[in-house]
Amino acid sequence: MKIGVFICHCGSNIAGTVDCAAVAERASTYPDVVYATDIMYACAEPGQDAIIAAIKKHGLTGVVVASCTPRMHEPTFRKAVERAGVNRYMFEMANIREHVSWIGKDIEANTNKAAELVRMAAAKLRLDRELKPKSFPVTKRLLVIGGGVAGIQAALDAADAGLEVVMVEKQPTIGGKMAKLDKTFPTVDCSSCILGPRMVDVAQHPNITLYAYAELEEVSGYVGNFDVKIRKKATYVDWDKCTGCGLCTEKCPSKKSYDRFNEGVGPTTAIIIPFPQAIPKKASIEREYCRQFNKGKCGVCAKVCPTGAVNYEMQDETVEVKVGGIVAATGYDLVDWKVYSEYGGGRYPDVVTSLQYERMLSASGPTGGHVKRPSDGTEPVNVVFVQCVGSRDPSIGRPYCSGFCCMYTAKQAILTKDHIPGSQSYVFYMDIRSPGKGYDEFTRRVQEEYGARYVRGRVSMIYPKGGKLMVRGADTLMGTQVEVEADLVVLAVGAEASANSSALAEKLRISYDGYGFFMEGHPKLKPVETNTAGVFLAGSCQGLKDIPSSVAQGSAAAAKALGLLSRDMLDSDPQIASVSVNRCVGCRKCIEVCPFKAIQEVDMRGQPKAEVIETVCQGCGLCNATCPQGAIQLSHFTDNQILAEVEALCRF
Amino acid sequence: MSIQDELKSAITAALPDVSCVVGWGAGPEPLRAAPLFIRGEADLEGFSAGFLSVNNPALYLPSLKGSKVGVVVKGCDARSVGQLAAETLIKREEVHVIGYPCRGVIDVDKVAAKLAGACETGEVAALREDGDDVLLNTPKGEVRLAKKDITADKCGRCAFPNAGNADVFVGERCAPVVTEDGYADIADFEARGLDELKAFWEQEMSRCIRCYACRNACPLCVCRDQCVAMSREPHWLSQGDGVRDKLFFQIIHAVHLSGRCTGCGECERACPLGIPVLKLKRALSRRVEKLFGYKAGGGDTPPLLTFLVEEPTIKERDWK
Amino acid sequence: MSSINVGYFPGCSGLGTSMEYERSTRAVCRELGIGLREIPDWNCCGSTPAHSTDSALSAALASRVFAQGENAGIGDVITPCPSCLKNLRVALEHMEDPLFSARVEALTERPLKMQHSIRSVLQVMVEDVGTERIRGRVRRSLKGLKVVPYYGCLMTRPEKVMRFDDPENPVALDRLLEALGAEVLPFPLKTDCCGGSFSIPSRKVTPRLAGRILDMAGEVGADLVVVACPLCQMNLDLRQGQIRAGGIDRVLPVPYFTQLMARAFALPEADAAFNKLVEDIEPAFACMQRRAADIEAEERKAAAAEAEKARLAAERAAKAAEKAKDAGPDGAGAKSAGAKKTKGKADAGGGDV
Amino acid sequence: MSVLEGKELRIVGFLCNWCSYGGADTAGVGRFTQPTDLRIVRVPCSGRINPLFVMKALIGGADGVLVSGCHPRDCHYAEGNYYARRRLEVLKGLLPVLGIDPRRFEYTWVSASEGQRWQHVVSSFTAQIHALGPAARFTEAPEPARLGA
Amino acid sequence: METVCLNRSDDAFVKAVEDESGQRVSRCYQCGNCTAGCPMSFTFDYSVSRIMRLIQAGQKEQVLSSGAVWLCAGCETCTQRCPNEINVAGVMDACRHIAGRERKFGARAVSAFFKAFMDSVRFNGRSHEVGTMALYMLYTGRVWTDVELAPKILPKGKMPLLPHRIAGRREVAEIISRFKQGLSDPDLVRAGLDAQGKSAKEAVS
Repeated sequence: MKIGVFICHCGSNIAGTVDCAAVAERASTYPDVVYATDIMYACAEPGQDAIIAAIKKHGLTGVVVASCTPRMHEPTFRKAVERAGVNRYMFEMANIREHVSWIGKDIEANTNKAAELVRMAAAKLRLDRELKPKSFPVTKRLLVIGGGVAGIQAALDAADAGLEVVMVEKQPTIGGKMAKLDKTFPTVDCSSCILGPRMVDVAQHPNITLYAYAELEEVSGYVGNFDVKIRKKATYVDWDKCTGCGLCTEKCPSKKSYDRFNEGVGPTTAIIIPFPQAIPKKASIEREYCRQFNKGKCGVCAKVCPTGAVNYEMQDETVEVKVGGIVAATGYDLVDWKVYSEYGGGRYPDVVTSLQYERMLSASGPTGGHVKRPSDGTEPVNVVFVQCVGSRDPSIGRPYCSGFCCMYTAKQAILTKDHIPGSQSYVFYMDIRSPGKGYDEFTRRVQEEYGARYVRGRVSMIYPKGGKLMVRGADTLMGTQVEVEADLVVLAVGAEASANSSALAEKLRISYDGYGFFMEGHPKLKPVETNTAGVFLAGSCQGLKDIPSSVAQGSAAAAKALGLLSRDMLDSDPQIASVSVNRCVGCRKCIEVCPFKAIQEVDMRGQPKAEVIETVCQGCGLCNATCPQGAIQLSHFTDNQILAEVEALCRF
Repeated sequence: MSIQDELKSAITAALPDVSCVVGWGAGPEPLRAAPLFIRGEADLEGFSAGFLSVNNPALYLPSLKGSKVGVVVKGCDARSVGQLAAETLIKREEVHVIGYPCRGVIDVDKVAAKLAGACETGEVAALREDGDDVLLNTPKGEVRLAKKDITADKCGRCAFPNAGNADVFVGERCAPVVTEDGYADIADFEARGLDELKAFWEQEMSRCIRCYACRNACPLCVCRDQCVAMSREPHWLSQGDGVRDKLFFQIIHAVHLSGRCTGCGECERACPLGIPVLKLKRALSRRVEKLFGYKAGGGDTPPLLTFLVEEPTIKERDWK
Repeated sequence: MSSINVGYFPGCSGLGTSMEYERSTRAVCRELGIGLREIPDWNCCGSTPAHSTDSALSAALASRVFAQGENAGIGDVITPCPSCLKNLRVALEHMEDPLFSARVEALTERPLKMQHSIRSVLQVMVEDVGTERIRGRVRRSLKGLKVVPYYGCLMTRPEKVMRFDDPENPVALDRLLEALGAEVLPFPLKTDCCGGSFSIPSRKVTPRLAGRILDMAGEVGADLVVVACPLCQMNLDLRQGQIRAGGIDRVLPVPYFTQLMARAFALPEADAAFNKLVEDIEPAFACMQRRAADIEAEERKAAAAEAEKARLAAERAAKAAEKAKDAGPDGAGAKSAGAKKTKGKADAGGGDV
Repeated sequence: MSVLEGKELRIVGFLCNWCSYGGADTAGVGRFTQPTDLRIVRVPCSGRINPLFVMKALIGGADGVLVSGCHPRDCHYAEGNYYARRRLEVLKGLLPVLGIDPRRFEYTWVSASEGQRWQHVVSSFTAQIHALGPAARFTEAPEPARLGA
Repeated sequence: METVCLNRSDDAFVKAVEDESGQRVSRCYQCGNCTAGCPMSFTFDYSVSRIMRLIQAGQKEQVLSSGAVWLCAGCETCTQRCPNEINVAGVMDACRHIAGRERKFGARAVSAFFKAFMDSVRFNGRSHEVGTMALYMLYTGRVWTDVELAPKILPKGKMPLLPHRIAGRREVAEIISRFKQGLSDPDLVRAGLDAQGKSAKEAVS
């Protein structure tokens, strides 16, 4: 074997703390290394060209590049060596940037460590084998999980491009959080006027199948061929028959149900159509409030329904779909602000959340767009907005900025003045974060044109006094304590990953961070991909973002999915397990532990043997670590290869 | 009827249904019995079970897979049968298990120590049991030894003297040995301290001759010809004579048996150099038992082939 | 529950300005079977002046207290005063740090050997005795008394040290007072600061801080403010004149919770020691009795109405039964179905209201 | 091997590609300073790690071995780390009986986003190994000696 | 208003406050919640959040000479509500310790009261209210302090004129006097511990 070694300077990123020439010199003494050099930017065009030239000139059969993390540029270099006629798996990387040059400044230690990492890589490379991928067919259908604005955008873009799309929405209507908003910043245009038509498009698109009030139950399979089980929750109304006339909701006698869509601002009925523009515009029964279910008798809705759609016996139903790719767009939820006892923890009716306030402002909301104090129905004069409630607060485990609260608070302050001209808004803020197109100008307008008083400081306590709310805060610019007598307090409640997001991530086998947000494949270069091939992200499930960004990401995810599913065949990763049949004793231990059921028992001349199903194997290597005699080996990560790396380090 | 006779009639009853019954018969020396493969009533003549029935007959079961066989087992052997069945290395329904109460077996090395200077164990002409003692005919006359002084260590902590999973059980069940800590020997061993133990294994393993008798005697070492000790693909070990490779083989054996070893002790008994290789396996068994409450041989899924999402007994370091 | 035996640290003010707290605490504990073993020859915990000077000095004074307990075999201690509690507990927490405990030992020259714990009397009342047992002891209910509980800053704060109740909206004292029969009014300033020991060096503190608390108590309609802290009590009671001079015109008695317990348990007057309060509590009790009488009258009326209703129902049932008897054996089924129906209707009606 | 004399000890890490290797990358990107002793072997999943790799390193002269994978519930391959957890936890029982200080081996979970946690893990594990000092090597051919007892 | 020269940050002071309090002042992001909730705020020359900022900026003089650090009542409201979980009251306490050591008393009346209280404890082993008041009047000259309360409280018998002296009052006095001698100084104690550790190690080998 002829190995060539290339030590990348990465400008000064590596060369600043590693003596790259010295590393190359040491590398030239390693077994089978016939050529070693240092190179300014291995990944840049001249760098790749130099590698290709060296392969040709020295007849290299394997290449080691010591540079950044293989998680970044391994594919780049594999393509490069392939261009020079070397199999892409006859290539190894040594990570001397993230794992060496960036974490310490001791040049002697770094240079030595880099040289050792190269030795490990070369030792492994000596045992690399040429691997060739196999092709398998693709299911040209996309699953979109979540029917908020990001999911809608992804679904429509993909469907418009001719892809079949299956959309799953947890709630009885699509629209997500955006459907609850009255207006949007910084244009103050009507939220439902811009979202509504897109929701209708989803309903009417011939390529989109919508499962509302449904949840993802199970995902198996792999990129190009996922098997998905969707549980359609019982709505107790046959949606094929329901015309959405709303007669049932008018007649329902249980009028004190919690109104989920309206965030509990005012009650609703047990059988509901969440709002007039709901998609699908179908009724469903909330079992916990329904008299038929709780008392065993009522049946009013069944009696009044003109099409006989109500069915109290309805059961959950599971549908199975095959898809080639998945877009997760599950959005966010509000932080549980009731942990703030100092803000009343929910004891004071006139302390409301920003989303509740949106519903109050909305003309189609429960108050018909009239802002009223929940306690006595009067119109407030002094309205206090408190920002960063549940954001930037390490003490409740939410140290991050939710990103959009500053802007919606400004919008709400403007709308307050529009709705109640005689009102005065006070906004307690820590910092105003408005780095968007027209955003900062917007936050100036609310102060300059609408007269909202912005107070730089946090609110320490809210308590009732004589029918008003006393808001005790600080104005740190004045350096004093301040108090405001408020009629209504609106908490700009921060957001968090939607409930059960981690459970969904586990089903999809994608990573999530400590807060439950899904992890993108790379923070800069793969913002809508995940580390699981075929699964993409859109919207706030990946990290909190406002509407324009969510829409952009929805389109991006659709583009990525289209790119994947435009192909008829996909290449399988050849880094999978394979069985040496004469060494296998048929003990079944590998079969027992394989998380993907990718190993089956076959009969070979009367002897039981294990066999890997190549398209199902994901290459985790658990079988390899389980097999006592090492009869099953994970290609490219064989026992011998890992042992070679260990031995390159520990040789007594 | 004596236990011997009962066993014989149980074997006779089984013979029509099985290709053979594995038991014990006369060995090369009076102190050593040997495995006996009983294929017909004629073979029964040499059969005996008792104080000399040291070998674990479960060893032969995986290679006899495919036809119905019978096996006469001590309690510890029965654990091996149970473990083999739990791992589907044998089919339990293919094995007719005949059990009897075992009150301990001989440790010939201990006899040798008792006879030290007087004669070799191979020179003992006959052995006769006399209550709690045995009488040995040696060239230098009759020697009386207390059984308890020459019984195998494992019998002194035996929790399963009666083959619990036997299809046929003869004789009266005897009481298990109750010990406060079944692994006190390991605790004592560990108490010698890290430095001494390291030196201990260096010394012991320097004597190892790589004969693999330990492995060949292990009823759960089913890889046999495919053992990693000799393979190049994967190549875990060199064929050199160094301590580290020889010790590493023992580590491989112990790790491959973790959560599986029933503690039958055949590895250690088979070692021609008397290296206490069972200690490594018992150290792991102790840990497995502590973590998962698992004693190999009971028929449950081996703990390392399964998991719990929340492991109540694993206290992970939190790195705070 | 069997009897409790604990070490007891009265705190300096128990010998003077809060002697009514001290007396009533001891009396109530006796009544509830809590054996108090006073730490022999205990010293001052150092209060705010000590921890304002140096943490090790403060902890050293606390450490001597624990050492005195140790000599008498006392490990677990309770104290009525939240300020003492905080000092003693912070000392114990800090002393887990070896350097800090070495600094403390450099001052005391008496290393601690035992495990020590310190809790408040209130905590023991709600956690060990329990409101149910307290309710069971009540002989003279405080029915009709409108109270607001005032916890002060330190009963629940700092949260990580005190580990007792919700730091912003504690309810332990609320529950205890309810168990005594009092009506506990929602009180948003439960944990607002009264000014603490700063009432002495700074005259403007008390009228403002203690004044705000009194004013809110009056506004929500309380007859009195119940406290658990000697310093709070002094600021709210003794300095009420100063508060009124500051322009907040409220007159409210400020008893300790243990005093109200003593009264509810019908312990001797001397145990409750209401006479030690500056603002007279008797008018509040008088008011309570009037209200209680009204409530009882209401209740009697309601009970009578209920009884009448039951009587009528029984009568109707008897009549129906008679009819059913006439109608033969099938009637029995009809009757019970009828009874069910009425019940169902009543329920449905209730739901609509 | 050319360990920097007196400066570094030989510490081998086995890291899963998806979480911990990424976490180590994140630490690097964040320039979170770490000791230089650790050498990382990248494997697809902690489930790929045969405990014998750990033993191979320790018998082969490593002063410490650190294994890190995805947090429970967050395994890229769904279950690999659950098996790893049991196997590695059991392995700890073998070290003392061989005369190897069990503190020379640890395993933990670090996600791709936990750069700071990785820095902390590496720093504290390296400090732990330095506190233990170099591991005594198993000699290939010991002097014959009579051991006590 | 004085111009603050940001180059002249007294880093040793920042470290002293952090060591004394065990808190990281750099965690403060100036949200103002401490100031917002502080009951004593109206008596302060600098609000709490400004004190935090001044500490961050290493402005030792301004912090130590401020009245605010002495007027903090230690009610822990700031600590409770700090989103960054800084023990702000602990930081104020630490500033007081340092100010006291450097004999800077930004609020004379308060430090005099503390002194009076501690002296009373030193004499008696327990605090004695009448004694403390008398000493306080002596130290400050404010002889009329709370004098109007006397007729209210004296008849109640709640203000014993004589102190309760404890048997172990010498012990208490010794604690205070050892403290004054600097025997609990962290550096001194640490050095002592190190020496002990060394001798212990030597004994082993």
